[in-house]
Amino acid sequence: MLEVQGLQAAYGASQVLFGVDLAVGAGEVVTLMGRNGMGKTTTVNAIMNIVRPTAGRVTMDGTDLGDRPTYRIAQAGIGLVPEGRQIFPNLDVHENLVATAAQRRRGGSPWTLERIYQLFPVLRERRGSMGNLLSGGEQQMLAIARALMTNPRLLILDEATEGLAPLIRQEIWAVLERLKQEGISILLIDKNVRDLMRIADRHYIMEKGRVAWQGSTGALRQEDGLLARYMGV
Amino acid sequence: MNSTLVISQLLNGLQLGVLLFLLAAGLTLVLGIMNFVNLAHGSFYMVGAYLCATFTLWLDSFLLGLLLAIPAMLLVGVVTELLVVRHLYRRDHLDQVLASFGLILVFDSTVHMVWGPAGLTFVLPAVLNGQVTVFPGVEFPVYRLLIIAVGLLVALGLYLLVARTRVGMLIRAGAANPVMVGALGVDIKTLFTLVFALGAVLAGIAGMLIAPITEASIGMGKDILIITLVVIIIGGIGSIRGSFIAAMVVGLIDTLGRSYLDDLLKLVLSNQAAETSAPAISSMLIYILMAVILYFRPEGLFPPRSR
Amino acid sequence: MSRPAHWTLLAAGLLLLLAPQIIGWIDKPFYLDLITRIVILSIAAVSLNLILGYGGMISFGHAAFIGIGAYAVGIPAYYEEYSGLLQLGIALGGAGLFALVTGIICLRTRGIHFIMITLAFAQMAYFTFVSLDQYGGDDGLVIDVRSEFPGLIDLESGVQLYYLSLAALALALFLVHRLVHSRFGRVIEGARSNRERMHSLGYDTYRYQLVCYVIAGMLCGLSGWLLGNFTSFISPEMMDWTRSGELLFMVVLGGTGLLFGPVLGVSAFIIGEEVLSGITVYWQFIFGVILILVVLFARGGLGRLLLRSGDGHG
Amino acid sequence: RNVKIGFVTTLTTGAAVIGRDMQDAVNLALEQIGGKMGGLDVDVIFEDDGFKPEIGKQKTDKLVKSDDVDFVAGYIWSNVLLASRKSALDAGKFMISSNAGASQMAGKFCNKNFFSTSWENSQTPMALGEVLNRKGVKKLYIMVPNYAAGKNMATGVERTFKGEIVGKDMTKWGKSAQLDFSAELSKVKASGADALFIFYPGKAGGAFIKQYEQAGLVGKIPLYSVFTVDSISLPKLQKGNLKGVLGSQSASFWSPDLDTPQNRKFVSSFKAKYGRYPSFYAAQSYDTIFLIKSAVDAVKGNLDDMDGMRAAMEKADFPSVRGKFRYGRNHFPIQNFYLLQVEPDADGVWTTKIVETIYKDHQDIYASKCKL
Amino acid sequence: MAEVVLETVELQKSFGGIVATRRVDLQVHEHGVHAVIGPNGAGKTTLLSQLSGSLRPDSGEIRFCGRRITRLPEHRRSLLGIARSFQITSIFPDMTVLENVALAVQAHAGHSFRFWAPAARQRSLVEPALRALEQVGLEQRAGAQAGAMSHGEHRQLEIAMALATGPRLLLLDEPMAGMGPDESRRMVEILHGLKGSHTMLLIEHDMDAVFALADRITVLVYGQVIASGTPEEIRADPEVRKAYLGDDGEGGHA
Ligand SMILES: Nc1ncnc2c1ncn2[C@@H]1O[C@H](COP(=O)(O)OP(=O)(O)OP(=O)(O)O)[C@@H](O)[C@H]1O
Ligand SMILES: Nc1ncnc2c1ncn2[C@@H]1O[C@H](COP(=O)(O)OP(=O)(O)OP(=O)(O)O)[C@@H](O)[C@H]1O
Ligand SMILES: [Mg+2]
Ligand SMILES: [Mg+2]
Repeated sequence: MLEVQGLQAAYGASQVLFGVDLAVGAGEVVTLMGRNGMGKTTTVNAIMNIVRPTAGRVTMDGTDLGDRPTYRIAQAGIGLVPEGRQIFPNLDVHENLVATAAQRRRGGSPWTLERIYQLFPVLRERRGSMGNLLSGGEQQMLAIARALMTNPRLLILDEATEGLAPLIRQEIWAVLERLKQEGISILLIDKNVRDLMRIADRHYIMEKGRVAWQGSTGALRQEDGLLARYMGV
Repeated sequence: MNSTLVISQLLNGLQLGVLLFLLAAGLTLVLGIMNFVNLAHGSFYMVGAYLCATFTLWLDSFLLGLLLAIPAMLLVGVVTELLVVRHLYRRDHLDQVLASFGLILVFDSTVHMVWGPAGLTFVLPAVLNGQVTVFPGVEFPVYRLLIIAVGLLVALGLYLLVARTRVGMLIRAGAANPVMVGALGVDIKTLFTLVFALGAVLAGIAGMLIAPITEASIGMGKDILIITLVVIIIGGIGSIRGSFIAAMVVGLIDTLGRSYLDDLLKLVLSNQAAETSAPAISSMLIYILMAVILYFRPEGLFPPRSR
Repeated sequence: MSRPAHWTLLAAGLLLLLAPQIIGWIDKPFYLDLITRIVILSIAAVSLNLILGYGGMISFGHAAFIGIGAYAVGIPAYYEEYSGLLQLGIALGGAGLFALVTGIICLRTRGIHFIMITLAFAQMAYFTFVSLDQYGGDDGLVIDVRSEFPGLIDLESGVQLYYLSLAALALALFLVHRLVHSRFGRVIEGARSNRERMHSLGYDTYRYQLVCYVIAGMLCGLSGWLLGNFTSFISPEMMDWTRSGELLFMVVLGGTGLLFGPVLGVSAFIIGEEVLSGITVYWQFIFGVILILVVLFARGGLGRLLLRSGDGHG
Repeated sequence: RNVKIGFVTTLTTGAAVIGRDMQDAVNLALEQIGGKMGGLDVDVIFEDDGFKPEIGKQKTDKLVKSDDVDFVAGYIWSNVLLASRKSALDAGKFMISSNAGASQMAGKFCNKNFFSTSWENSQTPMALGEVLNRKGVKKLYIMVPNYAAGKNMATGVERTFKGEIVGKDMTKWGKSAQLDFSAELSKVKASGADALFIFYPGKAGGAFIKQYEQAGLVGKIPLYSVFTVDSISLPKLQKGNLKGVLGSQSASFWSPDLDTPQNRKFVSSFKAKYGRYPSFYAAQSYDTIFLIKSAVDAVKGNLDDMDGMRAAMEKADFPSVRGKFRYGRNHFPIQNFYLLQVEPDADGVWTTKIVETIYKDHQDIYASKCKL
Repeated sequence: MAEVVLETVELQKSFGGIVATRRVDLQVHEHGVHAVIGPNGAGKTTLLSQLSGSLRPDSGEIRFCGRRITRLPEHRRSLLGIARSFQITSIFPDMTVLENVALAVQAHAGHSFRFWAPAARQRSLVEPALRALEQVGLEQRAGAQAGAMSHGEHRQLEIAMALATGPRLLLLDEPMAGMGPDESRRMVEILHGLKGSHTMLLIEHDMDAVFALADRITVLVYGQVIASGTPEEIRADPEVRKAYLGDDGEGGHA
């Protein structure tokens, strides 16, 4: 579904990505792992053309996303839960959810306000609160919910469970598993390696702006010391 | 006190308030929502006046003049946004101040080149040029009543647009985090262009409405700009409702100050001193008002529910 | 600072020092006026840069301090009190007091609200002087005799006034330079960058900002005092919001937060105005376009543009 | 060496129309004298005061110091003139006001090197005050801009008008002048005045008259003005078909139809060259050039002979549009003042016509305060 | 038991209709790590903000070392020795990493009305700052511009700044958030090392870290304390498991 080849990117003069290759198949859950500062977020931002790639190709279902502006890439069916939540502080919860809501996926059962509120009852309670007054975890739920409301075909979660209580985190994993069954592809960045191994199909490990290892969950379990080497786990 | 005079002055104040609101609405949207400090907003007021005067003189009809000038203003707004403004949303306020000051100079001198230094006047059609009796004994110019009506309509429309529609939400969201709005699949740039142009049109309409009363002249935008800024600050930046109320308050204070302050001052000062200082002090009133309001409510009267 | 930048500075300093002689040779006495004006306004711009560039306090009412400084020459002169020391004292004291009183209120706000409330106070000062009919009101007042420092310096001489202004500018620059690198300066910069965090670190930023604001106000009052002497004419116009605006533009044009940025900005602005207005009555058009281009393409002002090209060589 | 004349006027802002009229008149005069005075070539350097006293002063400084002119002339605005006087006069230059007539310049600040080709501010309104008395006006409302000349004008009319002043408004002037007079006009309406006196030079005049009409005051409270209804505002008023102004009366020392040889020549050649009526600003500027010429001619081009030139100018021995006149000892003209009325001319163009003479050989009252 | 450093009595705070802190009594003992856990939106950050002084409680009292500080402004509390790290990174992005920390040191080195001597060369500021950077493992980045670092590095800097003020009491709001597993573990070690010398109040959703560090745990739900006790007691508490931990309570063992 999503294919990334030789992606490079830089912040000003300092290059951060040195040719990243990765792919996410339809209905697949793929993770991107690596220590802090290895370029995971930058990869995501380069895919979305938030950070303009200096080289490389990004295709979705075979069509080149090329130099498209970010909104066109999103319209192609990518839903992003960005690092650091980035909810709209001056919109209330309800507005955050409906402002950018869309229907980018055929089939399946679309996400509606009602379903979102069932998933995160706190958000219903806080419906009228401004985004910036929410607690950290509430904001995080809102960011996930907001991406779901665009009914994407590919969901990218960049540290989406940061600051979430254990119960809620489990809830999120359950949702991801349901989405996967509906055929939605997922690209996942998270630090809970144990959970990732449970729900993901394949993994990419990044180091210094390159993919240092890739393989299935099985392979990751087997290769001894791999996680310790790249992640210190 | 003479009650018919009081009523006329209240209406005068209301009319000035409405005019200020037309200007403030666009400015508060652009500043509060898109976070762009547009000092050139007053220039749209001026350009609107000139365009309307030109078309009116050309077609010999105020109505047609208005109808042509409005789309022309839209164009002016769009072009300004595309060429300059859109590159500055993410910059700090100082860059915006500098660039929009540059825009003021460009607009002023362009108008000077095109229309000359003299200013343009035209006269209202006879129907609008008279007076009506609004209350027994109180006659008021028809045209000024019309301005009041237009302003109230625009106020309502804008309120509905921003507070009640998804467009309003998107604009506000885009103000806070345009990248994120884009990442969620909305073409925020185009939306911003349209909002900016809408602000330009509103300011232009204010200019079109005032032109038959005063005239279209260079520099008319500069002073009104500062008063407009005062209005949106008092009202709370970004709040349409706030700028409406603040515009009315400022309009009334200015008008009443101009009409009664010298009499008041004469109670404490010599006639001569009162006559010469009254205009200055009445101009000062709105700034005093702003400072007092900011002292007690540092975000203005109706701060938007969040920054 | 890079080497070429040092040389440029040295050259510029030398040029300023010898300016009256050079102007004498080429026999264009009016240029002395031009350059004196640049030097005097530079002091005001340096003061604005202190609070704006380093402290993040965007004052849109800085011209009020200039006006206060200038009226400190004019009003005593109106009563035939020409003592320079007294007038200077009134200028610094008046500007400092005005900064203190308004600062206490202004610093409660921030961002665009700070911009606007400083504007409000400047406008109040403006209209106050407009309403002072005695001192000319709107029409202003001609100063017949400049400040007197018997036996020290004669300001009626344009050259001496110029050197006094130049010395004041040098002093202002040195003061600001030391200030911003001191502990005090760090606090001011921290408060600009992230005020909440400063509080949680244990700083009462309000007090520091207020002191900084007062220092800037006094510096600007000094500039106004010089300006009053220089133009021998004062009017409320000097504190009009457009003046505050121009001062802001000059600082931003030169590059905020750069020590010499303001001087550069003022020079570019005034020389640009002078040259362009000599070419065509539509000079404002060209000037406006240049301003826009500077913002769009020379981010960080002319000062940073120079530094960047300087780095390229060094 | 050339005769250098610096001419300070307003070339930007809305008041630039006035500056243009003056500039045109100066150029016309230069053309007619073949660009020569006393055998020397004439250079005129125009400077823009931007409608601000401070800039006017700066420009005067520049003319004096950088261009080293022999005469500084021009000046529309009293406040600009007052701000600039020291720069020119202290440098020992001749200063000739082509319009501004600040009372102070006629009185305590009068100077041997200062000459006016216009009038002292309060003379014209004083003349108008007489007219009001003759018409039997009992209650007068005064509206003037709040600056030096505005104050002089109000003082002038108050000095001769014998009835009651029922109201007086001074409105903001200068670059950010007030142009919407709704509040003031409501007061006028409610005041019970039987005449309204105004002084609104330049663009403010047109705006005022429109609103006067919109407020329904035409025919109710007659309008009397000085320096407001002139060849600058009338074309615009006519274009806007503001008939209310027809028949309105004002006082002035000059009108395009004033019947003197020099004036006939001036008006017809101005109209021929620029296709419009000259304004009084133009007439005064035109006179300025001829006054200077009389001085330079008298010393045969010896520009160092200041005393000779001064003596020549004091004689007022030049063809003036106002006919023969004298200078008072304060170097302000002693001249006639007329009552004017707005009427269409033979071609239907609105202009002012002289109705009668109000004052003959009138000298301003400040002359006695002049210590020359 | 060690001396009580921080104590709240019937602390109460509401936002409109939401009661974010409901009659909270809390005691933090010297040289211990006191963890506060609870579901999202339970009021943990709100509680911490009242302790640090950035929020005013509606009622109740806060005592620090026996002194009432309920109404004391934030910066004064900091000078008493209460330091805070923010849940949402709060640094000086346009300064270098070292300058960030040096500013924190300076805050506690007497008043800053020193207008003349250059601060950058003062060893009394720079050396403690470098030490704090070392403690969090950011010494390599001392010269980097703080704004241009990754999320995880920001979190480290955040802690370094809190440490640099030399506090008696550290209020840590999710210090592990956004850190990778490796960095998280390292942070646990750092905090562990501070245990002997500092008193800490820790908010954290990373249960591994909480159970590894905490001496006492307080559980907040809807602004109210529903349980308080040793890690073992809390882990065993069925209420807590239901409201917050879920199966993850086991996680602590892993
Ligand atoms: N805005 C920026 N400007 C300059 N450099 C940046 C910027 N953002 C990130 N970097 C640098 O780019 C590198 C990669 O950062 P990135 O945010 O992609 O890492 P990451 O893998 O997502 O790390 P983390 O797990 O901490 O989120 C880091 O070394 C960081 O310092
Ligand atoms: N300023 C405020 N105005 C209104 N409501 C607020 C405000 N601050 C916080 N709240 C609400 O109070 C509740 C407590 O928020 P708080 O941030 O303390 O939660 P928390 O326990 O830290 O949660 P998390 O674990 O998600 O960070 C939340 O429901 C939040 O929406
Ligand atoms: Mg990241
Ligand atoms: Mg929290």
